[in-house]
Amino acid sequence: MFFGLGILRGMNITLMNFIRSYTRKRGSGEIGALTTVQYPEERLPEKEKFRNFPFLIYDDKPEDLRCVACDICAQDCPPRCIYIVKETDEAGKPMKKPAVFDIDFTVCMNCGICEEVCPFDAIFMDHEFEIADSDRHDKLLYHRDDLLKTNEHFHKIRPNDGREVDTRLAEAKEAKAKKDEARKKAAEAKAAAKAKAEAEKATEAKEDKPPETEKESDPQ
Amino acid sequence: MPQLEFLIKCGVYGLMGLGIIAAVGAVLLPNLFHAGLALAFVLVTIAGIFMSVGAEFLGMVQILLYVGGVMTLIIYTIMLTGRLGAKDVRAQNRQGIFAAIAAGFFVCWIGPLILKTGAWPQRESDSAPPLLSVEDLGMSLMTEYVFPFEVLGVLLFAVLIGAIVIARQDRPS
Amino acid sequence: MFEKMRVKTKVIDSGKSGLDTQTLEVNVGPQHPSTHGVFRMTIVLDGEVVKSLRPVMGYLHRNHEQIAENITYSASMPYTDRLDYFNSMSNNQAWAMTVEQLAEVEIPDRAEYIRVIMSELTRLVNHVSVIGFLLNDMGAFFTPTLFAFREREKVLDVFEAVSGSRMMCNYLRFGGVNRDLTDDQLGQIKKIVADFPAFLDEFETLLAQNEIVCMRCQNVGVLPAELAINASITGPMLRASGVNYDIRKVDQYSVYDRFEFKIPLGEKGDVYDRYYVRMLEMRESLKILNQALEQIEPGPFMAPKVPACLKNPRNFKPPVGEAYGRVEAPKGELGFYVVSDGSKEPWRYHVRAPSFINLTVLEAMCIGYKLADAIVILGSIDIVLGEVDR
Amino acid sequence: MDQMFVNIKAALVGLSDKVFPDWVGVLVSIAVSIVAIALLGPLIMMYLTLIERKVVARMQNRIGPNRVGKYGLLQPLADGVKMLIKEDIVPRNADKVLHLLAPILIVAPALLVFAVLPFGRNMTAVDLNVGILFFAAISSIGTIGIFMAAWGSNNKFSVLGGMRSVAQMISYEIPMVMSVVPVLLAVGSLSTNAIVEAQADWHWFVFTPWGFLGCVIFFLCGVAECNRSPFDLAEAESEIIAGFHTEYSGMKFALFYMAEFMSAFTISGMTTTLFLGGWQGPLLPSWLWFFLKTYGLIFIMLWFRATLPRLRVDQLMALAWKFLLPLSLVNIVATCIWHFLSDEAFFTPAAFLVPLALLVFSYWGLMKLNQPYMPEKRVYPLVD
Repeated sequence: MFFGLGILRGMNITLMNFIRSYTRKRGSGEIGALTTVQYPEERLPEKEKFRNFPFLIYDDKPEDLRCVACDICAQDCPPRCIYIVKETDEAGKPMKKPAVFDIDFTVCMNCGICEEVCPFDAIFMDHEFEIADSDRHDKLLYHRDDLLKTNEHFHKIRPNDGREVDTRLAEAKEAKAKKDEARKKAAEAKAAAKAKAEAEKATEAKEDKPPETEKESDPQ
Repeated sequence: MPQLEFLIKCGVYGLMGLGIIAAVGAVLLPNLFHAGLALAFVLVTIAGIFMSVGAEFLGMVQILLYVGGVMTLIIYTIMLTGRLGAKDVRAQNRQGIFAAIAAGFFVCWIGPLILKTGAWPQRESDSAPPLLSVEDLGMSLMTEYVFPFEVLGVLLFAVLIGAIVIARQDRPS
Repeated sequence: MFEKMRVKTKVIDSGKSGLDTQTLEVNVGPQHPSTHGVFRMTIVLDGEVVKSLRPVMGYLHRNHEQIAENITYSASMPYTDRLDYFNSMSNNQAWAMTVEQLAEVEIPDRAEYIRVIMSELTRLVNHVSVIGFLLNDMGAFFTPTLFAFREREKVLDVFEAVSGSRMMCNYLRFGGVNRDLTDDQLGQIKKIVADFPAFLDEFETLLAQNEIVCMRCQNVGVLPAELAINASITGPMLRASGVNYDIRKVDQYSVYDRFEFKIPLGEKGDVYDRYYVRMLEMRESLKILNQALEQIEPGPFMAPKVPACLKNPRNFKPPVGEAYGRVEAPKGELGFYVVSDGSKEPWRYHVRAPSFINLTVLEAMCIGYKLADAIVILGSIDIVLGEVDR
Repeated sequence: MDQMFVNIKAALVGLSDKVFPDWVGVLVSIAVSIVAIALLGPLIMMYLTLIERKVVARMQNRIGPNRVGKYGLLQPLADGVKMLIKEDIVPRNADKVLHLLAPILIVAPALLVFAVLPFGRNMTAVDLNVGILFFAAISSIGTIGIFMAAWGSNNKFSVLGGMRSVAQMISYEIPMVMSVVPVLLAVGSLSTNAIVEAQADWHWFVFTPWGFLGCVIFFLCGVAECNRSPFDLAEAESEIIAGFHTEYSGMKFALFYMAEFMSAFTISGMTTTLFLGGWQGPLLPSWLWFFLKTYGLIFIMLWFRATLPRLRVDQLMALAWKFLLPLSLVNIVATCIWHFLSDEAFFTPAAFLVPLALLVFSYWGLMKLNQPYMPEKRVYPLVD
């Protein structure tokens, strides 16, 4: 074979790429077209499932966050980057609310397990990735108030998931209402009937307790 | 234009001075690598002097062969032989006396020649062609000096063969 | 065949020439442009010829195995992403298969197909980047790498859409996969698979027949089949030495028995064979992908009889026993060995990392070659330090 | 238009003649040339970096620098500022003096060669009658600078790079000079101006068989001389980090790059002068022709860089000694044949075909003799 033919063929490829970088449209995906995305001005469309760092969700007021400080995510987090302390009321009794909810973003590895295990749909993975900071210790340790984001934000970044979660929560709410009703009925029945009815009520309540999700129930 | 002549003279004398300093350095510098570089610089200044007196061809050949070729090889050798860790390989010289005697003889031989020439090389006029054109040089090499030229050629040939023999020695048969 | 090669690059014995020569010891790495991470080679050079080479590993040691023994089974999944960070999908698959073997979980068909599609896409990504890096090590100034990354990007986009992350996918779960593939995503994959051959042709024309590449690669870093087997080399490196051993064929795990594909074998086991076998493997992967995309049917993507591990990962306690799961990862046989004592955490967890084991023959392959060859040979092994050091 | 720059210089000299004595005029004339060259060199280098980045980027489906100024036109300035304000690190055990002198000694020869480049009609700064020899001599000095950098850095990688580079430069100088000899034979002068004049009326030497081969050999050797891909072994970043300039940072590092890019330009310019007719060309001004041809060759250099991997040391030497050198020697014979057969005419069929046959034959013969370096064909069985 003629020595140098392979070199010439290879050089033809690079030359074609050079020419096509001018003739073909940028980002069209054709061979030879430019692939650069001019990042701060242009952005690729966000994928819905894209996950970066977690955030805590609230519905109406920042005080009413969905998180009940059950500590499941903290225990399941592979690098153990979540730290939760329950809030206590005046009497010192723990409330279903986190007083401290810290996530160390320098440790977090964006695996999304906290979102998967949360039974209350309270923690989700955000799309926000521009959180670079020159301070690696304090600025990237996110506290509860830094993590709070609205349900609207969640709907904005993940519309399909938002809808799904909302229906799920609505169903759970309905179930809870039903349960309350049942409880009320049971109470009436209790007033009417004797200890037998009480046992019935207990089983009923237990059945109704978990919300209608594929996720596991509240261990509490 | 005497002013220009003066400037050129200044330049040439400066070059000569630098050359002498570098030559002294080449002999006295403790570090072989530095000494080699100083020698290379001497050769460059000599080439500069050649050029200033109109022997451009000679000056260029001086740089091409001596600086680009010979000196590079010498420095290469120094670099390879000097232990890389210990840079201060002293330029040991136990033959200082003999060297001085040899240098003295050389000066005695060449000194009168130097004294015979004037303080400044005389040129007939500025626009005259150089004293020795490339063609003249080639012609004289091929006619008058053809024997030394051929002998040198044979010598180089022998050197080449020797180099090949040395290089081949390590190869398996 | 090998004798001829050896003659050409015999180490020149400095004692014979009678000259007092000195060898030069250089540290290539841990900070060096082409050791693919923080790998270090202590090379003793005679001129430019490698006289001895000592690989030094452990600069990226992250205690992976110990960590895994202290966290739950499912929490190890994202850690396996970080072993060989180019191929998180096949790492996930190996770990999932190991635990499924331990807990005896049956996986639905669709999940198996998704796993195969994902791991074959991973193979494309890996091989294409490795070839790019290899050529880069040879001095082709980033063109092959960037061409490779141009295609890799398309696959990573799919990974991101499916799993949420481009490289650290954490996509597989014991008993299936995390999410189902939508038809959109399947279409996207189909397009990638359809476009890929054209790219491979371009990639091959760019440098595969290039005389300089041939000169640099052919008869360099020869790994004889015998040594490869004795050193338990696996993957494309073994197949380049002419040994027909592919776990996809040997174990027929997952649904690989349903596909028609061949194993390309090398002739001499040199760098060029390793390079070209990868090229051919990509073409075979495309065949598998085409068949898988045709055969995949709707269905559940998680095991229907949900075992405890999926319902409540923290309380998943597999039965006492041990399991070894292995897959044909792009770099070779990736195996997870796990011993369960019935508790939430594995009692013993071990990774058989192909990069690490393939690296053990580095010195044997490099001695007698030039420094520049040593770099290319290292590149042809295809290591990822995350997996070597763990 | 053609004589624009010549007229500007004449005007400046004329201006000084009116004010100052005549000897100042000579100095001004010299100074104008020096300043022009001293500015042109770095300017060419700065924009070559930009061109290189742009061209290589386009070949790799990227845009290249486009942030600083329109189309990234101010990028070289930004780079320069960055280089200037970077910390200058000198290794503790380095030979401080040599470490400092090396970059200067590498840049100086690269800039000196500009003096004999004929940029256009009457636009040679110094029309030496030994111009080509000057070029060869000065570019051979650069090796010493590389030596100093390699040895002065006190780094093993630098020494390896230095040795590689010197072996390479000495080896490639020989076929390079040998490939110029045919031109000198045909022209009968060492002056660059005379060579360009001899190529008037489309009698570019590249159109003759020996000229074409000489052009290819000269250009390839030139690429090797200025350490560019695929012969960039001296600074092979994947093997020996950056070779002889591993230990350099800041502006000193930039000086090495300046030398590299300026020699890339001078090599291309010299190839243009020797084989491609220099500034000869229709319609456009002569200097534009020169720059067009030179940048065309530079594009080829960048193209090489974007495509080709580098050779190994022994292969590089083998290419120089076993292939290019014999071929350039045969080329001299072919030129002599051409000279005697062509009978003062530029083109006669016999004068064209006989050297061509000789060269093709020797090319083929050398290829056969260098069989071990020919790529092998492999077969890969596909099994189950």
